[in-house]
Amino acid sequence: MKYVVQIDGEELCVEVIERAGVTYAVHPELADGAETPVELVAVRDNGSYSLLVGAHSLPVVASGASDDLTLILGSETWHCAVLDEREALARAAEGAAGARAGGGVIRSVMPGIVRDVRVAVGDAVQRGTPLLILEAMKMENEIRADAEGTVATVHVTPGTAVAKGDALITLGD
Amino acid sequence: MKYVVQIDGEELCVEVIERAGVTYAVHPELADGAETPVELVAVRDNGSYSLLVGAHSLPVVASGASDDLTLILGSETWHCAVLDEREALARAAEGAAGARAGGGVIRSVMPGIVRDVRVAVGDAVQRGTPLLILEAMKMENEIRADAEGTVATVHVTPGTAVAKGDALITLGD
Amino acid sequence: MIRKVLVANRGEIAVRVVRACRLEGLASVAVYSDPDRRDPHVRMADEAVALHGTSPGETYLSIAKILDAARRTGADAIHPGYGFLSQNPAFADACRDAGIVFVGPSGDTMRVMGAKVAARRAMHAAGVPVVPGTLDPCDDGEHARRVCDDIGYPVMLKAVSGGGGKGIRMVTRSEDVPAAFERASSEAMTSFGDGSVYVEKALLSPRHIEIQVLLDTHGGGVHLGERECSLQRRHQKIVEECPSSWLPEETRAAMADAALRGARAVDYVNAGTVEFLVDEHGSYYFLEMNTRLQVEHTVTEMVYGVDIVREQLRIAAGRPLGIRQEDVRRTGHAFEVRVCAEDPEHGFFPSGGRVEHLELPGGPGVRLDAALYEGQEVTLFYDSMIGKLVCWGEDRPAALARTRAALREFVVSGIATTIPFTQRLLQQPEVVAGRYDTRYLDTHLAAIVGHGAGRHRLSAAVAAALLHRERARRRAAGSAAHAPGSALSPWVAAGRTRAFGGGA
Amino acid sequence: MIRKVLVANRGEIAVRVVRACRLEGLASVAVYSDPDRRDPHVRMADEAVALHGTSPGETYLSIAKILDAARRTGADAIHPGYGFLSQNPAFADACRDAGIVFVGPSGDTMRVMGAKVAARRAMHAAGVPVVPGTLDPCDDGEHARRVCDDIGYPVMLKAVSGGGGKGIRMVTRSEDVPAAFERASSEAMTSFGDGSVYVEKALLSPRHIEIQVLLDTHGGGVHLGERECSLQRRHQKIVEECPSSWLPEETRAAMADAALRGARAVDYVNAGTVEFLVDEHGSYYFLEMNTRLQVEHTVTEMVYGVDIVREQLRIAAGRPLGIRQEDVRRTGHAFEVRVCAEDPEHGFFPSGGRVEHLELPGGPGVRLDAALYEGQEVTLFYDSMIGKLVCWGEDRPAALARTRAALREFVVSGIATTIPFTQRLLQQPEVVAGRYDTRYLDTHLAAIVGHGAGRHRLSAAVAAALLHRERARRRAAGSAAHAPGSALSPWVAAGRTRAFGGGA
Repeated sequence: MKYVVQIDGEELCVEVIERAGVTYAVHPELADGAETPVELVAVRDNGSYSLLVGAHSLPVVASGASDDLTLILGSETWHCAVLDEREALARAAEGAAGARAGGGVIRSVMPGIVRDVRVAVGDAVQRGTPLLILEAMKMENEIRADAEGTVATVHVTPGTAVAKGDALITLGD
Repeated sequence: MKYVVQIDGEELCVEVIERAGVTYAVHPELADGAETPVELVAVRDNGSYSLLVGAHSLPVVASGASDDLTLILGSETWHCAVLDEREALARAAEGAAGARAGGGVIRSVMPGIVRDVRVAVGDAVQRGTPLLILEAMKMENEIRADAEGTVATVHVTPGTAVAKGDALITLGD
Repeated sequence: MIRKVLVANRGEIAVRVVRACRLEGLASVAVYSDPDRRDPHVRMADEAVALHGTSPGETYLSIAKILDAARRTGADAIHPGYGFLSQNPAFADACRDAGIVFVGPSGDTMRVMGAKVAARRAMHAAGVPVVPGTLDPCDDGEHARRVCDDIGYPVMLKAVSGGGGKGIRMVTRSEDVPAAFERASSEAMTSFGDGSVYVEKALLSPRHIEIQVLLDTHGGGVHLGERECSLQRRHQKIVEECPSSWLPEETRAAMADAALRGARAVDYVNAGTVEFLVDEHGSYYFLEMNTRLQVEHTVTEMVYGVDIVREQLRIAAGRPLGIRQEDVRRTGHAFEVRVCAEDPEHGFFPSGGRVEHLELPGGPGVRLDAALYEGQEVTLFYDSMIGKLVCWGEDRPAALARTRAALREFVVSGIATTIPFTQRLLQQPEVVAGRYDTRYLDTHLAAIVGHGAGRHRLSAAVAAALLHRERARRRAAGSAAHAPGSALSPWVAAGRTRAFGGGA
Repeated sequence: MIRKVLVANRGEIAVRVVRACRLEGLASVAVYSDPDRRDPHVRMADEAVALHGTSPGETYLSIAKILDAARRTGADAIHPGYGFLSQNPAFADACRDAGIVFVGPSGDTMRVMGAKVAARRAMHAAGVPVVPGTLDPCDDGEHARRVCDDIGYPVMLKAVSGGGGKGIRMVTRSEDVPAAFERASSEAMTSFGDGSVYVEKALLSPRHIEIQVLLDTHGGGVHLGERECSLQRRHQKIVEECPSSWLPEETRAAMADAALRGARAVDYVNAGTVEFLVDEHGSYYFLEMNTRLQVEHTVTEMVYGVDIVREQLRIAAGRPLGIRQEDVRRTGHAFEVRVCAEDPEHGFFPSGGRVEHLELPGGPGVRLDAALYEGQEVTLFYDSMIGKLVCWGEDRPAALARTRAALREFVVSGIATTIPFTQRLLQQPEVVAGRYDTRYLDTHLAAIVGHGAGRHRLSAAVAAALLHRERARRRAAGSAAHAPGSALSPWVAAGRTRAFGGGA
């Protein structure tokens, strides 16, 4: 089976083969494309694993679903999304029809409380324009626009407690 | 509700009262018998707790069922058995009729392999007579009789792998 | 005499103080807010008292509740840790009035050194060089703007009662002063209950070097050398080391002298830290004095072999210092890395959540001061620092190598942490060479945060593929049968007989 | 030059060597048996190779498999740790023949020092005092009995290839010799593949004190003082300290000289330990030399600030020692506590099982060398030692207080361990005063094991009652609703708004 892994803005295709109880991975950059024995063994039931790629050993801690996976490997953190080839094909077929959702929504990357909102619906903003002040852990953090646009919706008011991922502002074109 | 705790060869009776959301314990040696607020809070789901008895704080790690409970508190390990008063009454009623079971069975306190059996059925043994040699972790350990008696059954032969708690020898009178 | 110490703090520093109490044979009392009920300081202390409430104001900042807890448990001393009430002179006075020993300097000393402008005056009078700037707080943003225009840019706006990088802003243009003043003041009000702000000239590329002092009630005083704390992000220290990689010996000696002189000038008693800015020519300027135990006291402990918190307790008990300056001996080098529940990839935003997996570093030269546990809910109510990794080596390269190796062993999942970021930071050539100043991190931040250079990209992809495959299989088979460990059990049982049977 | 080191061991010592490799900038290769696949040494090393099998004979004792793993991974050096192949001269020779650096002395040196009788001869010739006894192994139990009758009782029967307390028996009566000989020989055969046993006169109340030496290939050699290892149970070391609480300075100097002289006499290279028995008059006798890294090397590292494993790697790479005797400096005091999966309440029987809860000690002066993790299956295939707690203090009382405090923090549940036992041991007046010899533990064992004196009996009873009550409630309510943590969640959610809303 082939797997498509989106990682760090790139798409890597890894083929996984099982033969006589041994699992092998194939990728052009891995041992010059040769079949390499690999093993991912759960150490505990909390997402910690031991990975062997050939003889190379790495501790791995995984959290999140396959489409939003965080991996910690030897002091490196990687965010990725993985599909097997069947899923990838299905997704590609859908993709032609579907529209990009949520592109203009600015979400909170942490829980906190909104201290001040600096824009109103209809305001034109540049990339970097301050939108609101979010307080968490005693620090006031300025949330800025990540693209040019017009404020379509303001989802919060001063005093709103928000969770990670909550919508703050929606920008239109 | 009263609880009967067998601990270290002694029986302690602890009364637990709940009033207005606060739990209190009563025991003659505890704050001179006064109602003392107590709290046992699970830290995780693996048997680790935080115990408060009045202001006194102790980390507690518990394992085992209520009739064979191991508690680790601040570098002390305690083995105990606990019943609530209903259970204690029921047990006492049974006890009058029931016979002591398993008194003469010598069980393995660790997993290992039997290397040698030194006695045969019918042998008279003294307290301290070597019965068999059990090997574990590269050490040979001599298992001795814990009381005077006659060997009634030998449950193992050299080479038998035993688990903790397996019967080794039964002694009759 | 002291017999029982209440620790008016939480997290790793509360644990640290409980450990020192145990070393001194003193009983310890923890206090806790509602969310901290399960935390290690509560479990480790001999006694624990609930403060009831969640916000710092309701709990660790409540003088009344903390004194009440001390009275109820019979504690005869209070150690404030750092942050919270540690630099609050009213608290020190309240302890004294309640007949409880405050482990720290007197309220009066704190008042002088805590009001930064008074401290600047006192140090100037004692012959300690100070940074040019105002000697009084500004009335408002417009007043500040006029003052700044006079001093010349860049300037620092600083909360009079500030500390820990809060309530502080650098401003380079006149028109930005009012807004920056407002934010610094508001942050200071929230954090310290005092919104007053003053102005200092900003040195452009200074090093932040501080001297640890210890003074007893018998006139004894020693310094324990310096700490280099120039690796800062937005005035928050990230990594500290001892000794400085760079400080000329004669400057070190002069600064240590000045620090002790300054401390004596304000009748300082107990542990304190005199912070200096040092420019590229080796000129040094008094920045402020922290009248409390500092987060980074650990690097000093590692190279001087002195337990600073234990010395604090001894001094507070009225005992003379056990060490004389001539016995103070430095061995090797140490680094401290602050581990914070922050997400460097998202502007270092605080990251709350549940700690899922925890792997702690260990072995020679590795010290961990933390209050972490699996299943812990890291909340956003308090400071984001969740632990400190401190590593010692026979020399600076060994200490750095140990720190990097230990960071690699240190895994926290479930929340974002600064571990991967500091790992990359410690590989930067400037850090390896010890050539950095307080501006270094802010100017190089983007390059350090970006991790395109990670070595394990392909391994991560392989892991992702294998994980996805395993999950799909589990879903197909029903998850119960594949619980981890159960895969191990069959052959463990079979293997046992085999192993014992074979004549190994 | 060395670039990649294969670590031919498991558990904490394999982790220890991987850490030293990282400090020296060397790549590391772990090897593992089937049950150890998930163990920390496998996860921490840069590479890992399966040895396939379970028993030591199939895995960590297989010279062929280990050399094959080195060849396949391109390792140019092998560190043997302690135990397993570490004192096997055939393995050292096989490494040399395969062109792989063996991190340790030559096979020839090992042969002399490993065959204990040859070692006794060599040391005697070098002017190092030896314990009276035979210079050849005995043929059988009856032969041993005649020899023992000649020497006079008590005597020690000792495996020629022994170590770690295995294959050793003390005998006080002639009629017990044959049986004891048989058991010692059988144990030695199982553990070391060599059943030969010789006889030494037993000193009645000696101290066990050993000298750490380091010698390079350039003629350089230093000693790192002594370790006191007299707290032994059945010849197994339980707790070690550095320096000895008791050793007169002139005896220390004489022993260190003798140790270096003895090592040089057999062309010793790399780290080694010369063990002595010291009687109450300060007379010392060569006992044996351990031609490898020792478990308790850690206490020496703590007070001398030298990374002994790193020095081993440097010496093996052909580099001269970085330290001269005059630079060697001792600071403070250290204790090591061996933590074993054994049940002191049941005759120290090995205790296997799954580690359910793990709480690790930390903070200043505390070092943990372990390879423990929650969910770990502690098997009975290998040695029962699962970790070492090493604590430093500025003096002996401080080091002891730290050790006791750290033991209190150290919790392992799911298997029985020696932690509670060593906690009680370190409270015994003889241990506190440093007045103990190698017989102390065996004669006082019963009193130390019994824990009637525990302070927390009533608290344990209260905990048991509350636990029983909670379990009954859970059963009544259905267990899912009461998963821990879910109790916390409601008010965390509510508290968040409250906390942020309040002007803390």
